[in-house]
Amino acid sequence: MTDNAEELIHVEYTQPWRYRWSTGKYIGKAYAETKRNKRLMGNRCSKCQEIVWPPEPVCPRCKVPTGEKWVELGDTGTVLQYTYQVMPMWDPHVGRARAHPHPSANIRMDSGCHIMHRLEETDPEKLKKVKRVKAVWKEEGRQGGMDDILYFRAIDG
Amino acid sequence: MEGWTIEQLEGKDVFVIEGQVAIPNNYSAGIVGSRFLVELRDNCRIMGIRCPKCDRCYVPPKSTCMECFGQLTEFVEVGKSGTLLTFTVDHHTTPVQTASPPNVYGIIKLDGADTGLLHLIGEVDGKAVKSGMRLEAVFNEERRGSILDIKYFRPAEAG
Amino acid sequence: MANRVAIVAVAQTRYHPNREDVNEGELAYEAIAQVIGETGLDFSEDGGIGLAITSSDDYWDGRTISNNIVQAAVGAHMSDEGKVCEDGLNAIYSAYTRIVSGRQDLVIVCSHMKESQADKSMVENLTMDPMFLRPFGIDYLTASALQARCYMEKYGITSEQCAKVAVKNRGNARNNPFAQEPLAITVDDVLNSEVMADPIRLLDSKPVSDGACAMILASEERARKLTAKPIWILGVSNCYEAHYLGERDLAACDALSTAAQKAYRMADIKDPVREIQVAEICEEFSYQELLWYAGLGLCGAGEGGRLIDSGVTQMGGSLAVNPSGGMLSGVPNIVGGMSRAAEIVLQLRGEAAARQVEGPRIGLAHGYTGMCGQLQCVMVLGN
Amino acid sequence: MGNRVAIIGIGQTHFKSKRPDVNIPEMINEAVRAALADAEMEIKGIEAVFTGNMETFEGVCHPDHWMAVESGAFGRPGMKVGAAGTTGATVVDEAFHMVAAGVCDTALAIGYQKHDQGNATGALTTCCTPVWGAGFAVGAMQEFAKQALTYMERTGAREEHAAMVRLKADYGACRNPYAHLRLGLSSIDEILQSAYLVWPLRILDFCPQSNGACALILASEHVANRLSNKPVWIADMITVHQTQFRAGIYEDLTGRDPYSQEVAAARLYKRNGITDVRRDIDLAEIYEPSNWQEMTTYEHLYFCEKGEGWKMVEKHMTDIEGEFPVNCSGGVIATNAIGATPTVRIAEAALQIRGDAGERQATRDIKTALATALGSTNWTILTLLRRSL
Repeated sequence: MTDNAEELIHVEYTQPWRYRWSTGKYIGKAYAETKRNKRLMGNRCSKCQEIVWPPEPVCPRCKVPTGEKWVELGDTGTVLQYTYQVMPMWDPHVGRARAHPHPSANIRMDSGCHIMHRLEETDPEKLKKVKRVKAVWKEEGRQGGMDDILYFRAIDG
Repeated sequence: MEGWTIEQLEGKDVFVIEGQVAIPNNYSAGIVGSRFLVELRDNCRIMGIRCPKCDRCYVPPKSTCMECFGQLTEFVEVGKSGTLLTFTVDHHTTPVQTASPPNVYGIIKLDGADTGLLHLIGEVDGKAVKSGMRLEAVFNEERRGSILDIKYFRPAEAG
Repeated sequence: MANRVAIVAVAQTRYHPNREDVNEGELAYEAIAQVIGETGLDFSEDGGIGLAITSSDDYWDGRTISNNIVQAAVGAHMSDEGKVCEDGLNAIYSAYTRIVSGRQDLVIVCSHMKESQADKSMVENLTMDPMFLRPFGIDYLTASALQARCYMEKYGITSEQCAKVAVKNRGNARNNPFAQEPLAITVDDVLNSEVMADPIRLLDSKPVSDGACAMILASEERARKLTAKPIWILGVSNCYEAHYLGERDLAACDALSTAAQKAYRMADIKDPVREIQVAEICEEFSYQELLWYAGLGLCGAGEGGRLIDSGVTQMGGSLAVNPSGGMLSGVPNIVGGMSRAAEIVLQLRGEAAARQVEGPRIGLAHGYTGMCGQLQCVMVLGN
Repeated sequence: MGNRVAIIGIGQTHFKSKRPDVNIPEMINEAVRAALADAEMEIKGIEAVFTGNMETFEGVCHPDHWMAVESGAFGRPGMKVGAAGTTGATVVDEAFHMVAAGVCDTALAIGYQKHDQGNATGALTTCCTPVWGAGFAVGAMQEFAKQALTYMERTGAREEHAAMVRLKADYGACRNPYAHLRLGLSSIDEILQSAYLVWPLRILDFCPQSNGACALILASEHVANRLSNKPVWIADMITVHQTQFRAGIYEDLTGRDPYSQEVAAARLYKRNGITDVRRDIDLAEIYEPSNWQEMTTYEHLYFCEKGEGWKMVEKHMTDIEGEFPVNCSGGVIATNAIGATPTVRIAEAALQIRGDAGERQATRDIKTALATALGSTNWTILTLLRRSL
């Protein structure tokens, strides 16, 4: 009989899970617009007239089909809430821990729709004063989606 | 994003993204499972656990009896040889398999055990494998506390 | 029991090997929109659909909380919602209890899956014990091959008999507009197809498939107003098997027998072969249909081969099994059981078009989840 | 509505940060055995078994299948359900409806999580549509941080109040043998010195990652009355979920979308004749992953006026000895095995009604209690428990 019967074993499993995700038609349209035209586009609910974001075939609130009334969200908005990450966290989509130097923010676009994105400003003190912001688009290498915007930059008024 | 590819479907405003979810996992074998794996690694012994009430010996061992829900603690060593209950010669290729096909898998009832152990079968042509045949465990030289410390089961010498 | 429960509307998408043109939410909505449209119901708090239960899987979808993506589509915003992480027939079971208990009178259920976006072997390997099963890198096909041989050797079931299931179901699929793989094949075609994991061949296995199924369940009072042809849930149950293949009698399917006996007792069915006219059962591999026959009490242990030989389960037989083409003609994993129930509803309403069985009164739907049918669910439906 | 349903067995594991001595099924089994012992039952007496966790946290698909024998599900009906952070209450909801429908007389509901097998914060970031939110990698923590900031700005609450919540929780946790973090804190200064994790959340503002399971045995009225001398009745359960992209906004911008907890509470109170919450309910066990959420949750559940949750804390109203005790167990900031957490809330509330909460038993007599469950995307399940119906 072995002496180390109390030794506790662990079994590692490190294989990443691979996927081929589709944007579908609605988010696909938004991807196409950011990629081609540097435009954020949502669809407006035919009933409540709110913008559904990210675009979907059904308005969550009214529970009816949204239809395909596309509307621009615009590039400017107001920061409602933000936070920044002090410690690096595991990002399963890239498969390692990474820090996010740019603060995460909820932004109310002037079109009335609210979105989640990053802020350019990283200084905690200056961040407190950031209210009005504008999207800074990637000039090159846009592939579609929210990463086509680098971050939101503080603007006056 | 890093490690992702985004491709637009031809003629459509639809995109397909190839990406991953990569979260390493580290599973506790627990006291009972660890005991089994440590014995394999250190002593090349195959341990079962016996329910005194149901007189049933489980290999690999488990802490709860499936018949009476009793808590099991009585380890017993079982044989390194056993009888093949069923098998398959597996030809399909998958991203998770450890060796390229064909692989032969079987469920082996070791002498002294009341349950079957799933494992690989080696040193024999797939066509020569038959249910009911006698098999014996072949251990790896280097063992690390894994069910794969048993390299595979091969046809046993006469008897 | 106080309340009876009826299925008042069903819809399925056409099953397809790769619906990369839509995401899971859009795919599900194709079916959901139909049942909403057909019944004219809405999700209003006063008299609308009060609960949505979906079945999907985080690993197939590649995201945690996979029901997020269908939440808007099933009307679950600011409403009651549930997700069953099993085959869709279990979602109907769950919805059934909400109505019988009198706590809901209208429930929408939906099952959705895009098998094309993940890898079957990867997901299936992740369901296994990481110490003693996962390291072998096996999937359900390998496990099922072990079960198939065990079953076939014990009872003398032949590869030809298994192949007959594949021929029957893919042939039946030619009458089903939703089917992915309607095929006119012969037993020889099956026996000559590529060996995947001996004794299972390519044509013994179901193809990769994307699709969704949705239905609306209602209390008796609501059902009577919604449709002239309510289909009643007469009995339902499910049951778990043990996980490790070596702990199970692979030539039997005890969990299925237990679930079936409970469902039959609820439905007051004493002789299923005589009392049931049509069955839709989940068979990812052809041998399973023969094995499940016995579990469902449609024949004695080991007599599945004889039953398929007798022709009873063919179209035109006294107990047609899988007139739709079953899973072998291509239905995604998690959607399997719900789509089986949807097909039985169509049969009992007499709306199954070219695949209609003559005048059925009682139908059987079956679904399973997991390795070699680890969680079995059985439902008896009647008109 | 339906048959009456009671909780007749309660079992939980000791929650810890590491459990290398058990695999996942063995950990669940501990809670199941504890619940059976509490109810003085054998597994034979259980007719159905429901389990739930956050699947991707452990990296096991269909985990109920692996643990079928250890959970007691083998040979029985049951299923696994998943509903984000609310899962541990969804399993109870599932069992509740099975019994209420008369499909079975007894059912076991098990919530669990073994965080030490994977990376929960990482896994949680995959709840965003991969094609949309990926790359932003904001888990629940950052959303809670944003809520905390907004709360401070709007109500006048300060970091000190969050620290008071921790101090209160620690007092309870130190009296709860099952609790995970038992720090023995003596002043709020110790809390205010802990490091920031996600600004303005400090390490001590947040819940730990615990390993453990909780199991409840539910029974129909006739079985409960036969088997148990202190059944706790489930008077009602309600689920209100909210779509993902409404999440993270402390108050809806349009003013049209209320918080799911508010909606659930209003509906629950209305149909149970509760008009004055602090009079009609004696105690609450709430799901608060951070100190800040305890205060906002008081407001969402109508324990006080909007913007005044922090005042309840300041006045010690929700202490074990207080007039309206909340989280005598130490709550979620002391113990969070996510899939088990809502089950533990119901278990702890039931123990208080039974008078079996030992050192953490509230001073006042508890006849009616509320247990909440919160999902990261603002999903809510509320359970109303009563000593008699």
